[in-house]
Amino acid sequence: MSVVEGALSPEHALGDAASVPLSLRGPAPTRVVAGFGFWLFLLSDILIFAALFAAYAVLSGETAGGPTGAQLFETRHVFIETACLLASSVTCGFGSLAVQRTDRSSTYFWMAVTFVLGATFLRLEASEFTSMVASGAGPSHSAFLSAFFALVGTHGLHVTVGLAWLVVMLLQVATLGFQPMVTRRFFCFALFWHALDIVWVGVFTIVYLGAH
Amino acid sequence: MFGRLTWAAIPFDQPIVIVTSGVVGAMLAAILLLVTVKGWWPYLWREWLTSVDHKRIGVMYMVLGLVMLVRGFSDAIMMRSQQALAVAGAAGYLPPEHYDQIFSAHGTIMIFFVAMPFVLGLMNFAVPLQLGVRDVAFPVLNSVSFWLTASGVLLVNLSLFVGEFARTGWLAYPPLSELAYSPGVGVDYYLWSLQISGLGTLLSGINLTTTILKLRAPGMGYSRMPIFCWTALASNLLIVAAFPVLTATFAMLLLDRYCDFHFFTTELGGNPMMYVNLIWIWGHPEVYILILPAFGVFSEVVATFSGKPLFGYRSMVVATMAICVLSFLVWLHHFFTMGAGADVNGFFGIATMIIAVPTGVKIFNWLFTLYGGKIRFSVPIYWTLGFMVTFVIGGMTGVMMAIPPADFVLHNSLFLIAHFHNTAIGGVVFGAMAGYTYWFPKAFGFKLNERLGKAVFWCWFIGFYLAFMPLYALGLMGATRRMQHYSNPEWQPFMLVALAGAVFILLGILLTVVQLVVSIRTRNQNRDLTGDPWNGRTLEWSIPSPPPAWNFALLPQVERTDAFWMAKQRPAALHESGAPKTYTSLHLPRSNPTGVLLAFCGTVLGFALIWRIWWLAALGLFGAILVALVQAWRTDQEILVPAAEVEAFERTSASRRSFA
Amino acid sequence: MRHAAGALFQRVPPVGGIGPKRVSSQHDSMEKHRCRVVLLTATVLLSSCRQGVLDPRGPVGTAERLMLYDATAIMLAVGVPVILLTLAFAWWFRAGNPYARYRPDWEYSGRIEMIIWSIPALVILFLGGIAWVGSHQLDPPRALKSNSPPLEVQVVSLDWQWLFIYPGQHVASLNHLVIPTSVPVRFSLTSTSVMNSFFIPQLGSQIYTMAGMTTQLNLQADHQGTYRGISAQFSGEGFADMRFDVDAVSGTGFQAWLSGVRASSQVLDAATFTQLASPSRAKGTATYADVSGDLFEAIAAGHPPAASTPLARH
Amino acid sequence: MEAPSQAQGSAPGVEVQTHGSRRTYLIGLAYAVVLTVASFWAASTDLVYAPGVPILLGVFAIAQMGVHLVFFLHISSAPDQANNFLALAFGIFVVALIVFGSLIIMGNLNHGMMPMERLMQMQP
Ligand code: HEA
Ligand code: HEA
Ligand code: CUA
Ligand SMILES: [Cu+2]
Repeated sequence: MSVVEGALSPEHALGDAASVPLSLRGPAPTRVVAGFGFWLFLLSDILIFAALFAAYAVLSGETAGGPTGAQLFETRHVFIETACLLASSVTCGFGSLAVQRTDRSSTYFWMAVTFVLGATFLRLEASEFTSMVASGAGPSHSAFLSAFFALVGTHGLHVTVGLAWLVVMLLQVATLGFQPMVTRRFFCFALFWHALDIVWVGVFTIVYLGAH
Repeated sequence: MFGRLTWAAIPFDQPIVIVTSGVVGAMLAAILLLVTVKGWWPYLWREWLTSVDHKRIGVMYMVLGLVMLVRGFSDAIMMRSQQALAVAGAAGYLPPEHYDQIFSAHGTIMIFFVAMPFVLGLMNFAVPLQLGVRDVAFPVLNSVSFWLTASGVLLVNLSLFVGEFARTGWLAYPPLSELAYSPGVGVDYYLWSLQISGLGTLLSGINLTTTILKLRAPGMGYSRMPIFCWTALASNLLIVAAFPVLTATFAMLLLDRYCDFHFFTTELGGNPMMYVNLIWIWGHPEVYILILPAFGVFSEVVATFSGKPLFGYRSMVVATMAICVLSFLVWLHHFFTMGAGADVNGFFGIATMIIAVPTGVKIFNWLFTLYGGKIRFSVPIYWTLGFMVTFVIGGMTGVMMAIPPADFVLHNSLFLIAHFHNTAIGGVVFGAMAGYTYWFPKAFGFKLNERLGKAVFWCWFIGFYLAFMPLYALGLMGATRRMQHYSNPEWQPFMLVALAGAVFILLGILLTVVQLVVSIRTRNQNRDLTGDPWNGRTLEWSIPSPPPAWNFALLPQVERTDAFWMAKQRPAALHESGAPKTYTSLHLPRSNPTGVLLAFCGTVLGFALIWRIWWLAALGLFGAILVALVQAWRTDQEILVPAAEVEAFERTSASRRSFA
Repeated sequence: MRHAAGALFQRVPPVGGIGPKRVSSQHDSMEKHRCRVVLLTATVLLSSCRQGVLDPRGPVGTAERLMLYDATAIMLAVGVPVILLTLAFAWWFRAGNPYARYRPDWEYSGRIEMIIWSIPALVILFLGGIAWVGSHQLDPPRALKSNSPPLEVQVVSLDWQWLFIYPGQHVASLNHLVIPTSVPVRFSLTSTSVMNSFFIPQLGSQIYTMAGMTTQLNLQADHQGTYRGISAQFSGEGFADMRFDVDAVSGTGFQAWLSGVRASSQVLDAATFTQLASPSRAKGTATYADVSGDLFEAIAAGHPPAASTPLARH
Repeated sequence: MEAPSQAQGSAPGVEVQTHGSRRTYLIGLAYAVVLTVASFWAASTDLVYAPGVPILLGVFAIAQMGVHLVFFLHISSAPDQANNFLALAFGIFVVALIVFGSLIIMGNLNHGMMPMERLMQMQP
């Protein structure tokens, strides 16, 4: 360790020393650190879903004489929900490109579309839930329904949080502009939103299409 | 208005509880009064409560652990004395409903609020210093993590006085923990306090993993990281992977209890075995989350005090990561007796044993680090040797229970209790004590008293053997765990020896406190001006003690393992700075009250949910969101330390050091 | 040999009984005192073998004890040298020892690395083999080898009692299990409420009992005697008292017990069962001359004759 | 703007080389749509051997998750993404353990202890 002469400070690490392996170049810049930290958070969040999926998989047959998934689910409904989320993933992607370009109006536009698509998804899900509960198939009816509501509800809760976060981000752009701090958070939001779509692929495959 | 909270929740009819709570309350009031009278609040608030400095947060974790240790220990000694008395018809002094709360609280507190804070505290303090960087990846988040843990602590302690704690054991198996069989608020206290502190732990795990993977001094590649950082990496990866499962599992139990779901009930298709399965998916990695950093501490200590590099660095890294992965493949060994088939039992039994191989390699590596060394018998090496001797025994009894048919007769016996105290005390607590003694001078600039330190060690060491070796024997005699009383008088002598052991440990704890007080009072004799009191090998010893807020004015350039040791072999480069150093001004994170405030709202929220005071819960949640929003709009997150100030500090500390 | 010791100590008065009278004697000499201490220690140590898993009275427990011994022996063969070497190295290489050679740069040896990975690996290879074979041989549902057909016993854990139903004999017994020696016993187990674990240390393997589920366990007693049975899984307030005596008796003794039971007036019908199922810490034994219908099957399927009222537990 | 230093790798979600373009998203969308439609089709058709349907659904789901990861989250195995990729691999490993481990264990337990009644029902 030579504390002394011209210790590489992170700011100068790249330019002259392209031959130095990445892992030896010193601390990463904030954007990379924040992105990676959030990536780990997402992975841990996905593990929460993994536990819920495991519970659903184990309990999905335990209908306690009540209705089964095949009797309850409507494929068309789910297809529309899926389409909303998928489309919102792409508009969110366009939105993040606009953030990268620090293009305010384009950001507003694409993110507003994303919001509307997300909200539509939530509305559809809520109507599914209320009609199930109204028809007497609420979560306290059987272990299967408990697991269903917990799993799909947790995803819905994440979407709700995502929407709230999106609103906050738009307000931040409006008030703070495209500061590095704001764009960093916008990238984290986009990661979050895409990850929710990935979870949804698991949900519609296992819960809805897998119902028999 | 107040949900289920009424005056009846306060156990006025139980003198033990009332007196304890009274004493605790009085002590708290006295401390608060003292702080107020002395006018220390502004200092405390500015320098500690709102601090986002990883070193301060590390110290606060340790203090939290130390305080909770007293609580956990008082539970332990109550259990030991109850079991020493309650034989053959004697009732002892703790009725079952009380005793059941005590062992549940003891297990919960020891794992979550003693061992975890110690381990997190050590990692927080030492990892950035060893990596040669200025802070962790997310300093504000770090403070939030700490305060969420503190919030969990507060709730657990509140249960002593307002209401009750769970009477279910530390893992709250359903259906016993379901509303039908535990209608009181005890299990809710358990669940909410662990949910809140668990969130803190998860965030902390993310933070430290990111720190280790993304923030290292230039030149510090993975193969040059100090071994403690490797074990910290493994431990934090396990946190990131295991704690979400705990959160999800507890969430399901909460839904069962609050919203009439049926995950784990015995009706409507619920399956309690699923809870047992899920909780151990977290539970087994958890014990390695605790032990791996302890292994790291011992590796640092044994190398430093032998005056040699760690033997087999590569093996050590491989073994650490092997344990990290393997620990996810063994969870079923906690329920061999639930009725899984022979293939499943056999598979998990073997997977469990395989962990003994990398662990054994570690033991041997420490052994060969001693070989050829020049060992200075200072307190940390006492703990290390005590650990090596003790842990081998605890590990071997673990391997015995990994043989399913052997576990069929040992499961839930006092033999099991002895096994895990053997690993938890002989491993984790000894490691915490070693790390505490080792890094104390770095944190405060003076050493702890050596003679008292050795006395503490001997009390613990002897106390441990006296307290837990009899339990191995009792387990083989057919004594099972969690017994409020027992009928076999032949067990009593063993129980008495175990009580004596606990008293020895008590002496050890008292001496720990005495050691701290004496060391502070005589700190001028034990001052360490060099910043390197043990002739250390890693970067944390290259900076002054206590380190400045920015740790390293200039980031060190690392060229191999044991970076500081190597630098010391070329003293010229270290002391006389050839070319003038050019300091730049540094951005440091500003103190931030977000953590304290969030934890305050979290505590309110938790308390309200436990007692089902919905308006208060809404208020708590609203408060938390508000705090988060305010934080989101804060733009003055950093302060700038001017280059001149950095330079001035470095100059004086350098002159002080060369003077010493 | 262990059995002989057991028998010997059966005749010695219990530990608590020896002391007090002698202590009160004023003429107690030092000599006698020392005798007493020695005797006491010896009794304690020897009695520790009694009644525990190291004093098995049937084939399952005996096999499991042998496994414990084998595992201990092989691990001590590694563990004791490790402990001794730790102490020896630490002592020899202390800083003050002028004879010890200081090798400040010695940090790697390929040969030692090989050895330290292979020793534990070999030990685990052996123990892993034992674990795999043992899991299959001693799988709790696996029938024991025997010439006599197994005796069926159905076990129900209640809050906080043990109910034993003999379906073939149509009798039942509360908190008292009577079995014939040298005959395999096939237990089917369930619970009316929370989990418990059915465990007779001297006969071997334990297994959980859970509501709505049936676990299986096969045990056998080879020697007559009275053994302790317990619950090994915490189940709430009355847990510590969930004990029962197991009487292993001769075949004729068993028949005699059965006829005694059949002569009793109580029967286990829905009303009696409901009463039993309600939480109670009161201890006592009872026998039932008849058992109504498929009581056990009904309990195990999750619909016992009358719904128990768990909320009344506290 | 910060300098695009790549010390310690780059952040996930950002495609450094091409700076993430609309094209990537649109290609991703196309793949995802095809796979989604295929999934819904597979669940309702008679053309696939019925017991194979869940397997086919699983394959489609895995493919679609991969598409999302690559085109939306811009995860790749490039050297500057090593950490992101390894973390993902570790995450997938743990997810698989939790889900399949639980299924195997619970299946095994349930098999071992169905109440008599159900056992009877299962026997023809
Ligand atoms: C880390 C874990 C840990 C630790 C340290 C301990 C420590 C002790 N435990 Fe612990 N114990 C558990 C974890 C732990 N226990 C768990 C999980 C259970 C199961 C609960 C259940 O059944 O549900 C249990 C159960 C348990 C039982 C119940 C047995 C039964 O079921 O019948 C008993 C009985 O006496 C007992 C005794 C003790 C005693 C005497 C100590 C004492 O010897 C030691 C006291 C230890 C300390 C007080 C820590 C000291 C640390 C320091 C002094 C460090 C100082 C550091 C600084 C200054 C920075 N324990
Ligand atoms: C820090 C804590 C810690 C640690 C490190 C360990 C380490 C190990 N544990 Fe332990 N364990 C607990 C804490 C811990 N455990 C707790 C808290 C419980 C109970 C919880 C509850 O029920 O409440 C438990 C319970 C528990 C059980 C369940 C028993 C039961 O419920 O019936 C089992 C069974 O397999 C087990 C096994 C092991 C093994 C094989 C190791 C191995 O990692 C040990 C490896 C180490 C060595 C083997 C020694 C060194 C090696 C050598 C010198 C090499 C040569 C030796 C050989 C080749 C054998 N543990
Ligand atoms: Cu427990 Cu089936
Ligand atoms: Cu374990």
